[in-house]
Amino acid sequence: MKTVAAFEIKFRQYLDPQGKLTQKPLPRFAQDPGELVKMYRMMSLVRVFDTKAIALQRTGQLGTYASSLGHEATHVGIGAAMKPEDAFFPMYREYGAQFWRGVQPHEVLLFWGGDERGNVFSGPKHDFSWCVPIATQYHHAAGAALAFKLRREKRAAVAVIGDGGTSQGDFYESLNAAGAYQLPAVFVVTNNKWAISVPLAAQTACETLAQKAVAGGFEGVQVDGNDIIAVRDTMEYALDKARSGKGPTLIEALTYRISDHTTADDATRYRGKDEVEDAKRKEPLIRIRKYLMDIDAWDQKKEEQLVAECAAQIDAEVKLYKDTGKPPVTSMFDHMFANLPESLVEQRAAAIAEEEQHG
Amino acid sequence: MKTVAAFEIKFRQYLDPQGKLTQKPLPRFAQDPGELVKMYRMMSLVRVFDTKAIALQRTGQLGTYASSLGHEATHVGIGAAMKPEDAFFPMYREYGAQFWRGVQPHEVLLFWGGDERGNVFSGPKHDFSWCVPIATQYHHAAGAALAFKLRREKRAAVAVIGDGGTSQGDFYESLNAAGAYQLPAVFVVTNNKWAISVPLAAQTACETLAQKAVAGGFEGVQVDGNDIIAVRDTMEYALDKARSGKGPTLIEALTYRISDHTTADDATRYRGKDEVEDAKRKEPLIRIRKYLMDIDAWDQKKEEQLVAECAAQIDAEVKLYKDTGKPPVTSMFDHMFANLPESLVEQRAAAIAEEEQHG
Amino acid sequence: MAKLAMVEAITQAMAYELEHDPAVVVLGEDVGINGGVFRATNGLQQRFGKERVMDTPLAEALIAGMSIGMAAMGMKPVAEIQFSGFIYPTVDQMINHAGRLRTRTRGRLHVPMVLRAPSGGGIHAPEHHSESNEALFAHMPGIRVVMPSSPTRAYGLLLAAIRDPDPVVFLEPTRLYRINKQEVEDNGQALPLDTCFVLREGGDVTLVSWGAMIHETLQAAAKLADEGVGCEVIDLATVSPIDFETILESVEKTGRLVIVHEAPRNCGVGAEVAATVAEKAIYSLQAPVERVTGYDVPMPLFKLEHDYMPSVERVVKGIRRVLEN
Amino acid sequence: MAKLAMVEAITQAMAYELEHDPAVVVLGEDVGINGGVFRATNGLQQRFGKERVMDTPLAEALIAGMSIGMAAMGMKPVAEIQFSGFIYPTVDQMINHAGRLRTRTRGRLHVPMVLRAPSGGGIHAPEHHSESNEALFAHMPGIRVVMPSSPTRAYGLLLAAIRDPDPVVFLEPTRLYRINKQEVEDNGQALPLDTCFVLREGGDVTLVSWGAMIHETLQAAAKLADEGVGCEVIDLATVSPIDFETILESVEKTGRLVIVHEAPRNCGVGAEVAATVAEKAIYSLQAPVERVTGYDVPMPLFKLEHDYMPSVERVVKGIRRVLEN
Ligand SMILES: Cc1ncc(C[n+]2csc(CCOP(=O)(O)OP(=O)(O)O)c2C)c(N)n1
Ligand SMILES: Cc1ncc(C[n+]2csc(CCOP(=O)(O)OP(=O)(O)O)c2C)c(N)n1
Ligand SMILES: [Mg+2]
Ligand SMILES: [Mg+2]
Repeated sequence: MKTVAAFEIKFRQYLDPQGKLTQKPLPRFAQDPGELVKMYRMMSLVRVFDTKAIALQRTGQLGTYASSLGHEATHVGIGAAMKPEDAFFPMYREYGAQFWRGVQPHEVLLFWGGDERGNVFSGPKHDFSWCVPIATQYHHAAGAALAFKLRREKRAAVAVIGDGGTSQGDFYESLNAAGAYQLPAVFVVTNNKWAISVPLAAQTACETLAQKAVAGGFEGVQVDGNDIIAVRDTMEYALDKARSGKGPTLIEALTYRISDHTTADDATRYRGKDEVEDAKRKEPLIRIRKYLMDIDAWDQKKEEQLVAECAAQIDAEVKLYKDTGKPPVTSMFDHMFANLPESLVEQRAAAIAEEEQHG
Repeated sequence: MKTVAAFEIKFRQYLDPQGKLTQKPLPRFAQDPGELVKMYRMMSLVRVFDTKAIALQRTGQLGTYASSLGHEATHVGIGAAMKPEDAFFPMYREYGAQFWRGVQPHEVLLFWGGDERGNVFSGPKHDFSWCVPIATQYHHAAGAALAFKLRREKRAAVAVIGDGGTSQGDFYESLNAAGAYQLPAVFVVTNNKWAISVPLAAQTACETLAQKAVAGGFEGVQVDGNDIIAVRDTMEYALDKARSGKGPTLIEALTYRISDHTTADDATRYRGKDEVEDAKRKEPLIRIRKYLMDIDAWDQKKEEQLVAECAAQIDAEVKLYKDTGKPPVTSMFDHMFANLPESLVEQRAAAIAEEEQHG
Repeated sequence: MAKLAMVEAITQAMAYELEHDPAVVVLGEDVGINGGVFRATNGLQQRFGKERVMDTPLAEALIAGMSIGMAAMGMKPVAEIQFSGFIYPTVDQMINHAGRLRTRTRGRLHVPMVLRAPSGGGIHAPEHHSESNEALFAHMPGIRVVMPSSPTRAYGLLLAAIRDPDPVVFLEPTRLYRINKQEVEDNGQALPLDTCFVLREGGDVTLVSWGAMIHETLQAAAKLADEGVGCEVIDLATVSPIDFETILESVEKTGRLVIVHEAPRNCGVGAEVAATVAEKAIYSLQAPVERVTGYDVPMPLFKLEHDYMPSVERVVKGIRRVLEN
Repeated sequence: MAKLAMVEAITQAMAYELEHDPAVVVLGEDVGINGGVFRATNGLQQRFGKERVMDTPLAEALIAGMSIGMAAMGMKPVAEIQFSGFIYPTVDQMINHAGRLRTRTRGRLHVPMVLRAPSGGGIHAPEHHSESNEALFAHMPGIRVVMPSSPTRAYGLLLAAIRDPDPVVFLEPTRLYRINKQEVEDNGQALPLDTCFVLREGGDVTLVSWGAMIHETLQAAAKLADEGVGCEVIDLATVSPIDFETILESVEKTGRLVIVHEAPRNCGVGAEVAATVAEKAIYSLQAPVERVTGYDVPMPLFKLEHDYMPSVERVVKGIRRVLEN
């Protein structure tokens, strides 16, 4: 039998869990310790934010919250590789990427605190906000990428999905379309091994999720998602490729969801402690910090200072969040359409009357 | 960079367009000339049926009809490999497979003639009938296969889709699920190069459609869909595998839609004559007939007799079709639910009154 | 007898059918070891095994479509959609296949499946977790839509839905999952489908509601009872097809009708109730039919959720309006 | 001035906008060289090129979702769904994203897209090609649903839909595609959305319809005119949100209302029209509101299609019924 097509999936890594380099030379950005420190600082900020958000939820000051604990390298790596004019289509926990792009922590809190004004965030005005219906945002990214291509703009669309999300038809449809149109898109799969209680092996028979790109007819790459150097490097590679008209890439970032799925979840119901402990040893902050210390770009004093700075910054953001009052009842109606139809004008008036009477 | 996964797609063929063997030994069924003749006869019957159906449509005696011209080897190969207890989930033009399974030509005509009674066909009672919403039947096949697996029945579900259909999310979702559950399912893609006016290259960037199986984590095979020996052999391989608990297979059958998409289509709007002429030279009946003649299992006299037989049989079927009266208006209501709710009882009565008054 | 919350009564109904009918299987995202995100399938996989209670890949169209395939082959799948806003990928399979397989094959194949999904708001859930979408399914020929409003009705109606040989979309008001426990006898007794339940009798005004809003409606009725107003409260229960006999009988008695639902007003199920009553009982009506409903906006994030949902006060006001006429 | 069939008027509207607004793109299955299976995009790719008029892979969720992404980035996609029964995979994107992106981002992003699709039966098409599903979209907050019923209205309303900064589902009755040609001036003049059109004035009864059924409704009105009955015929045109002002004004004058639609009756848009009129104009009504509609069954294969669809006779009978009261 003749072989008519053949494919390989490669794995990319620079930093192992111990912070040792597994490959040289380093990509250009990683040769600048200042840049690495900048990324490390953002990873630390996200982690402080995360702890704080969970505390707020536990004390009834925030709604259900989706933690990003353990995903910091993947998220910050994505954010750091993108340009402001690129467009970002996140799922619901990519705060690291969003902070890098200008979204403020209190805006994230507003969203999970039940206030749409979190979506009017300080990031690029064209970025989409959090997408809860899994995989649907992949289509939006494909559409944005198509717009960029048609307008001959050197911009790329970046979408993120989880391992569970790769079971959705929308995921494949947009990959296939991106291949067919050769779109300037970068599709990231954050493989954190779990989709709530469903482990990867129950989700798919695939050995890698990067191989799903084969069905789209383009390149899929697997990267150590806890290695921020590898993530950013792979993202830059894919973004360059996209912006220069060479088509889409699927990047599978291997990481682990150390936290519960959300604050509404209890992961002890369905997974053992051992794998979580193991994941904690491989988590992304340890290794970059070790590496930075090894190259004398970081030390204990700087670390202490950073911790204090992050705490202060997040406290200020929490205050901003808490000081934001309830949105006006009219805001439910005012943005439904550019031109409000009569029926909504009536309902808006009724809702105002209702609020005045009963609060 | 480490390679973490690798895949190959193989191509299977026994008979080339000239009817010469490209591989030996032949699969067991193909060593019996009687069996090959039986398949050839069915292919011929389908072709006569097809010509007749188009003629009926052109003369206003049938609704829109989807021709199977050029697909006979793929369809009959599928039918011949299946067992009655397997379940079939066709799209809309697999008459060859269905005839083999007992569906009568006049039942096909009833369906395209606007009469649901065509769906109450003489094939296996568990077979699904034609599925017009593209790709949705793949889920039904996955569900049936899951039922067989759970009940420990040695049965397989076979679903067919077109090249265009592989762009639908449903297609991938069911592949992925079939891989995850290791379902006894065989998924066939009839790659006839066109989805109405959209050529394969505009549909996907993939070199092969068999490689879409990589996204499901199981084997994909490409077969010469105009070579009935290769189709049946590959189907038997995949069906054995399915029934013995070794999971699903995706089979891409390479063929060509020689006809218009349906009788409502005019293919000259979007494709050149040359490729159609080329396809006609490679079509499936020629080569098996040549081969049968080469091994002295067929001759001109038998051919003439067969043509006459097919014509007579199809004429009788057309008569059955034409003699079937309009379905009763009540049949619109009677099968809506096992227990008809009051509102439908009322509407049913109104429809009867309406018909009595105005016809 | 155990006092059960509605979500427990739902679990109990599935357990009963899993126990008594080998054709029944439960499937959905996280329904296995996790027992469902709302715990509706709590303990079922542990008790009945992984082949009766199955986690699925994360794909709702697949869940619906695979259920159709299983059902047509003689099984009785009870599928769960995890949250109300994620049911839309099932629409294609439900309208194009589940609702028509029996009629298009003139009875040769049929689809005894249940599609369970949470419904409605009021629990401060994240975006897309609080939608009311019964009207979408109610408009689909061949599909039954059922919404329970108490533990006993949840138990009896879910049993009926699983046993029914045709597809049922079973929408469970999450707001009622854990309040108002009731004694629920685990006797396998189903309640009838296609039938309203009169929850309170009264001669002055008919209140029709379903799902979680039954709660506010009953409270409003109790409030008005103090003022001597007799409200008849009818729970649709089967939202499609609607048992109009019971409703019309009540309206003929009371002459007044208020419909309460949480879904957006425009083309909601309330419109069908109002329209049919206005057609068949217009001469009994002593006042315009009143609808107290959600607004024609998506369910807002939870800081405004309370403002979106029809409150007891809004229901009372609606009743007063029809009484004034 | 050229006499155009409705489908040609639709092509002309798209051509006008492609010509005058560089942000407009047309996309869908077979809309390119083939000009669409109904020829609604005939010649557009040849004229405007492959980057303005694009074939898509065969995936409706993709078509809707990609349009949302393009629209949010400032383009104005006009997407075609090939046949009425294949629009359901777009439901998720339309309700969860298209209809809510503006409000959930409080105006930061918005979705100026049009989703065009054929609608309705009567042309002896194959299964799933003849559905009427406007009610599904009408129930979605944030989505406009428009259905033209003549070449001029198709031209003017499609221009308005494309120019509107919010999502519009534009459902084109295939039965009207090629009948009743009209002179259509290619002047780029849009017609207003959210507005009914009074097609015929009359004092005895108000007939409300939309899409292809306008045809039967007008015929019924003409028939009754011979008997001296004055029918006022109102074309909803924008099926959601409905212009009730025009309808209520008419009903206040005539005191009688018949609603005609092809979609199944249960929870159809007719229910909303009847319900709102029964709420706001009950004291004007001199007879029950009558709905003449399709039955609550899927559109049957074409041998029974004629029996499914409301005929002129059924409309006349419905009118007579309200006149008798
Ligand atoms: C369409 C849809 N179905 C179901 C859900 C409920 N849900 C939220 S997160 C989740 C699991 C997602 O897992 P994965 O894609 O791996 O992402 P992760 O949360 O692990 O980052 C599910 C089922 C949803 N949000 N959207
Ligand atoms: C969901 C859906 N979308 C669109 C259509 C309209 N349609 C019918 S056949 C067809 C092309 C199918 O092409 P392919 O899958 O290659 O199958 P083929 O007809 O070539 O065998 C299209 C777009 C449909 N039937 N279903
Ligand atoms: Mg995950
Ligand atoms: Mg094809």
